[in-house]
Amino acid sequence: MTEKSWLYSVLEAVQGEMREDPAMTWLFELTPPVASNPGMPVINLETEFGRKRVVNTGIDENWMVSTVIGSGLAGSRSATYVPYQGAAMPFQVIQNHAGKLRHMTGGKASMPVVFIIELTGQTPGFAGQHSDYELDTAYAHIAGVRTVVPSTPYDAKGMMVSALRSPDPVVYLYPAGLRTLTEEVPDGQYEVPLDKAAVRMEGGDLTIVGNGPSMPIAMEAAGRLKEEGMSPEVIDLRVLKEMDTETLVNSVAKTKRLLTVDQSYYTLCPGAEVIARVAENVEGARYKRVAFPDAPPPASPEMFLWMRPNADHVFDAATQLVG
Amino acid sequence: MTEKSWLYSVLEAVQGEMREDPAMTWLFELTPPVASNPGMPVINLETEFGRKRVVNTGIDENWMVSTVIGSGLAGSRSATYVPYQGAAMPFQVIQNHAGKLRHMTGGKASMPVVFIIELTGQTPGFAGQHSDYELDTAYAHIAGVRTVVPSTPYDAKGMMVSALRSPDPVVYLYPAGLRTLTEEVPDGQYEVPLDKAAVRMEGGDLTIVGNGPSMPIAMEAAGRLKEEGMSPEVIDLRVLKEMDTETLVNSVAKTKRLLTVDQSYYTLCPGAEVIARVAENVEGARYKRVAFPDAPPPASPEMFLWMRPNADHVFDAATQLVG
Amino acid sequence: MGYSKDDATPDAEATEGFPISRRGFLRIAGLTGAGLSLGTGLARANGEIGFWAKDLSDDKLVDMYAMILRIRWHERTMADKMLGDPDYRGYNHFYAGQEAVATGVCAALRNDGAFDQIDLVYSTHRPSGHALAKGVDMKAMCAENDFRATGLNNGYGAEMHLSDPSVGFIGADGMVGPGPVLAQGSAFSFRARGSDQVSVVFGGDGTYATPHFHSTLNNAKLLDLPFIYILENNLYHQYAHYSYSSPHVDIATAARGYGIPAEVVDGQDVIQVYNAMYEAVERARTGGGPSFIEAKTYRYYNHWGAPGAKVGELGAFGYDPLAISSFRPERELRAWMQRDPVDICRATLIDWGVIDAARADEIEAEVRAEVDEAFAWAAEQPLCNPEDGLKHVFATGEVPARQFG
Amino acid sequence: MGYSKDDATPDAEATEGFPISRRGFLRIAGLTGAGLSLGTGLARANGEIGFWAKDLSDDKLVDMYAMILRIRWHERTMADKMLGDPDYRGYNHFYAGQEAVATGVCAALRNDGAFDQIDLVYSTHRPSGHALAKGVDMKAMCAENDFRATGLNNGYGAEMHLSDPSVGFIGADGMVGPGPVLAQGSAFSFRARGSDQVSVVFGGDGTYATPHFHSTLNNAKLLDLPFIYILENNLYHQYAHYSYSSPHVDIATAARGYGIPAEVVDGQDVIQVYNAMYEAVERARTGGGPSFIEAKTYRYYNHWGAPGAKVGELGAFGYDPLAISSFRPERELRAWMQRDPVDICRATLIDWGVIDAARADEIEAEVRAEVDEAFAWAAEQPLCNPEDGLKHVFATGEVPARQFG
Ligand SMILES: Cc1ncc(C[n+]2csc(CCOP(=O)(O)OP(=O)(O)O)c2C)c(N)n1
Ligand SMILES: Cc1ncc(C[n+]2csc(CCOP(=O)(O)OP(=O)(O)O)c2C)c(N)n1
Ligand SMILES: [Mg+2]
Ligand SMILES: [Mg+2]
Repeated sequence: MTEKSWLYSVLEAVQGEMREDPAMTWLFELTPPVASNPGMPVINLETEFGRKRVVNTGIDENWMVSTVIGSGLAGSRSATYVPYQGAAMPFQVIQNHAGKLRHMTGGKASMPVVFIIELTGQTPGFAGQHSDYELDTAYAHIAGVRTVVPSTPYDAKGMMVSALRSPDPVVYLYPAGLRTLTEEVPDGQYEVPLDKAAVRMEGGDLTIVGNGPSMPIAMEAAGRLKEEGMSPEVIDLRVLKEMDTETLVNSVAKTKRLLTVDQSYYTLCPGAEVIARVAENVEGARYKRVAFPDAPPPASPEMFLWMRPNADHVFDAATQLVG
Repeated sequence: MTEKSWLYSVLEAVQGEMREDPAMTWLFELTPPVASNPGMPVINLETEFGRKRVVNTGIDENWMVSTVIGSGLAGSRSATYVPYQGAAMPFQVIQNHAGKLRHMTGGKASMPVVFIIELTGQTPGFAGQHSDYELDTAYAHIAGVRTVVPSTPYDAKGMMVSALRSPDPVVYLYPAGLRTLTEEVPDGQYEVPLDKAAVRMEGGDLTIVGNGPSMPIAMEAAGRLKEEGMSPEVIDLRVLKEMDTETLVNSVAKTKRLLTVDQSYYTLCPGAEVIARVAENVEGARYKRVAFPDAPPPASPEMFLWMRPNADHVFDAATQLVG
Repeated sequence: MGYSKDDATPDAEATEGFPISRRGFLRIAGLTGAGLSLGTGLARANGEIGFWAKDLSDDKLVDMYAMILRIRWHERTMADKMLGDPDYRGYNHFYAGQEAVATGVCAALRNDGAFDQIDLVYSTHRPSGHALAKGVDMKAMCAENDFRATGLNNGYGAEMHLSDPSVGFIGADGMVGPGPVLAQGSAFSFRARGSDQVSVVFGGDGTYATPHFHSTLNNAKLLDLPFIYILENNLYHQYAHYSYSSPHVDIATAARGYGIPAEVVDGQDVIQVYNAMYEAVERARTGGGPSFIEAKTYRYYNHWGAPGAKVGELGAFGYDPLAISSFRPERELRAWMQRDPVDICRATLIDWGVIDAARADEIEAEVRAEVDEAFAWAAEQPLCNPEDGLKHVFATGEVPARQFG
Repeated sequence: MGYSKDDATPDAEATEGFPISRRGFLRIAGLTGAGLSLGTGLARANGEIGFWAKDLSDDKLVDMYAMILRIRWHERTMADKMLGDPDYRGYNHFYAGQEAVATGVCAALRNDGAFDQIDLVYSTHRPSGHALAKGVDMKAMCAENDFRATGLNNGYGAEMHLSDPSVGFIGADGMVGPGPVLAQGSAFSFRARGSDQVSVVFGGDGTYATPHFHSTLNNAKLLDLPFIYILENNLYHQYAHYSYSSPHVDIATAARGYGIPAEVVDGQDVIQVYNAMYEAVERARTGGGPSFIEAKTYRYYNHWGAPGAKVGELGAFGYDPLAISSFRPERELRAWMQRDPVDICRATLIDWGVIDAARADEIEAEVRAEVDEAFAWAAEQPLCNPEDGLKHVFATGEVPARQFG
């Protein structure tokens, strides 16, 4: 095992599958499928597999995703990396075609494809579409696509392997802010299930539920709460669809307190679904939600950093919820 | 006052505004801006205002909506009717441009425009995009657009007038299934606020919250519950963004029971947001959600009608919640 | 591979005299139509060059004629059921009038064999003719259109979502725009895996104005994909004449702009359609890249369903009651019916001595019997099991019911 | 109004010999460049016809030269701050090398007056040059790019979202694709309300492949909108040469396909850009419909920021460290810098006797002083008030804070 970066871990998964399957393709736009990592060989999908299978395209994310779907319908596994600026462009074809074709055809259509949808939300200074983190909800709400959002390099690789091997179309959300994370990641291929949340910290006082980009702050806050003598349980959703209700309900049935943490806009953020599912199944619990306000992200770092949920916000909200 | 159909009421609102404002435009694709109503003059916006202001276009809903936004940015009020088949096509430009431009420009950009987004969800037999009702969540989650969903011809007209007079871009959801409704609607222009839910029935035993297409079944079920001696309170959300939290919280603080009813897919349906907001503010309440399963709508009427929420589902769920 | 000088020369009508008034437009379109009907004659006068249909076996030609009839009588029988049988729940976007396009196109494709060997067809919201021509079983299709559990897609999809990958019919698409991009995506995968399969999309004149049109042709050309775009120009997209959405008289002109070989053919003449398709398929299989074929054609019924039609009569006359701001003139319909694809094919085959009139009548009788049997079989099939609606969301398992709260 | 024969004739290079290998492509592009630099000379030899810049007042010509310099020195000063001042937080998509395009285009527009009278400009993610040329205040822009509360947009937007409707600069757009459609939407409203305003969009070669390109040109032509598409072809979209996304050598060829008058001009020569723009604006104002102008140009810096650049030096040499699968050769950059828009404009004005070398130097000195003052003023401005991020979501009020739970 080697300490690996997020992107390296993901491309290792893709490289492994492409070596096994000569029909598999990869489409990209401005993010070359290239990664290097100390002590590891450079990965360059374009040079290794050639330009018939790995294609650098024009600025048309709807085309990228549609081409991947069409490849899947023709029996070829295929994946594409959609940069955050184009994250909404393929929404319609994912919602109406990738998500509905299997059902509409009575099970005849199969799409073993993966859409890596990069989302930002971490970077001050850019504003608007260059700083937002909001499409998780749009993709998680629609039917027929598995929408996942790993929060560690280990899960990023394992869930990519599972996604590429799944006969179902997978929307694989890629929170750009987590790119800098590194951890020990196995060199071989391994799978992480596409339908299970992960309990990252066990505790009995309250349940903190985060996902993707909100996990680092959830964990940091939980660590500090522990130092303060509190016993938080931290759950990483990992999967927005199909959401792992059981893990959530079991935890809150125990703690009776639920705090959700999202980088997404407050209204209809994933945390709203978490609270609703728990509230339908657990009586007498108390709830709180930390999320980005219902406002586009402004450019000014002073405004943006004040609005973006951070570990202090989570720490304070948790303290209020328990106290 | 005359008994008027839904479409007639809406076009009356548009006609009234277009007569006042010679710069205002209307774009349509396959739904001609024409309506007749017993005892009333036929409305035909195309013939009345001419083809420079009222345009029948090709099949490009993203163009229709973008053209309306561009008109608004140039200082002209404009509206377009997007048929349900194209309801997701303009999502990106509404999310990234209509919703963000005012904020990104520090308040300099103004878009006095309305996007009528037709949603279906009522008609058995068509399947997929021709029977789904799901985009309410996608539009309600994004920032900077007011997303509303009237459920009666009276509100449909009043909210259209308010939407056309609003300096903010409005996503005006049009549940096709309500087209057949008629009621007494004033001939003149009047406004219905874009930020208030409506209490349609007062009661103390439980709160039923619906919106748009789920209101008729919510009201029917509530009527039957009343006959059974129960006292339901029924709230029509009317506005998904900005959602009227106060009306919801006040009601559930009183009834301690909340049943939400949606035609949209269960996961992250508007009802999830309703439950989450209430759960954050009311202690010890009980919750239930009626919604369409997380599956595309099948063609077979036998399958579709079994899956689509109806008054019996609401009645039974309410009985369980209270009992 | 490049494309012939001819393809590179933009269509004169399309590059002169913008903008075109609707009347002037129809006049030009009329002339074009005339020119086209002459087309076949000319090709034949020129002898064999590019006239591949001449090389077909009698059986194949007869099959093509029978296919045109199968589509035609499926349409007529369904229209009669919709109009005459109150218990019948099926509906259709009728294809009658356009049969020669689907038939000529699919006759040039590989329609049976392993899934990774056959050619793929992507259809539209008007799929029944394309489906039959590609080899979809009529019984199964009739059952699907009637929402039966044993239908082609087990009642989940019905008319706008007919799909049968086993014959390469990826299927119908209720949306207008995305289909062509998905179809070229399949072509992309063929190129990537070194397959000689071809991916074909049918699209109406309405697909021209969609933003997807540009994505499809531009990338198909840039990547030289084995992709063929069949544009069925029946003059209307729902309730608007195509001059409302296209500045081109021949939409093929737009395809040539990308450097894609594009032909305009008489969509009422199956022989012309086949000949153009044969060349396009050869080009695609041999790595020559994409082709575009515009078939000038016409639908005998209105956009959707059978409004304006009468039991036992072919076509829907009078104005479409659903249309308001753009009408199709009844005379336009009557004029097009003078050049009926069934008559043209029948006359050609008799003219070539492939069959005689008596045999032609027999074939039609056999086809009508097959069609009646298919509808009768479908009507006997079981309805769907409500709970099954929760299946097939994902490859395995089913989703929970949520309507009960 | 139609368009000249010339516009209707497709560009030979673009219709012959598909597909073009990248090497062959660059060769052709090179030749084109040469042909273009000759362009001005020819036009002048031909005398006054279509040579509108000759009619401009000396003051106007001097203003154009000064504007090119204002953009150039704003760029260079900002690059130096980014490289040299660790406290500076601003960033830019540098426009240096393309100054003559923004300057020539905006010089032909109506830039002051009431909002319902002036022409509108929609820009891109590379907006600083367009903004200055349209009349945006440099001080306010510098403050905005530095996230100051008193900046052009109060610190909400920064570089990629600069906007100032008061001068008709609707603004930058961080997205690639939607801008042109929005811009033609403004033109649609002008036509509807009978205004003689013109809507102009700047778009890079990267906008060609977006599906929006088709929506924009097709509808602008169908509705004859007062719309002008300025395609700045600087050969690269981020890290890919435009031959990766366009089969056309001249993207203008694609516009001609719609019947839209399209010109290819030397983007390094402000006079050529102005002349083409003058005709396009006249056409739009008089109801003649849309025009398309492709300006062949080049950016001296890499796609984003100043990687590879050195303080005090113009341009970024060596490969873009961010680029991987497609590089721009350093020699390509050096060759383009031989035809610098500042030098060409300066030489032309001296050549015409409008100014002499001494005056030219004075102007440059004045401009540099103005630029230094703008950055100095911006650096003094207050930072934003965090809570204000909740404002301007809607026209009134503010949204609740939600980050605290
Ligand atoms: C994105 C989208 N917008 C609108 C529709 C509604 N619609 C269905 S068919 C049709 C017209 C299609 O015309 P054409 O492509 O010419 O095919 P034809 O009906 O003539 O066979 C329209 C507008 C749709 N299905 N999809
Ligand atoms: C929809 C979308 N996809 C991707 C991007 C990322 N992106 C920003 S600029 C750019 C290249 C634009 O190239 P071009 O249009 O030629 O303009 P230039 O940078 O050369 O001025 C890309 C791909 C984006 N902004 N929007
Ligand atoms: Mg048509
Ligand atoms: Mg460029």
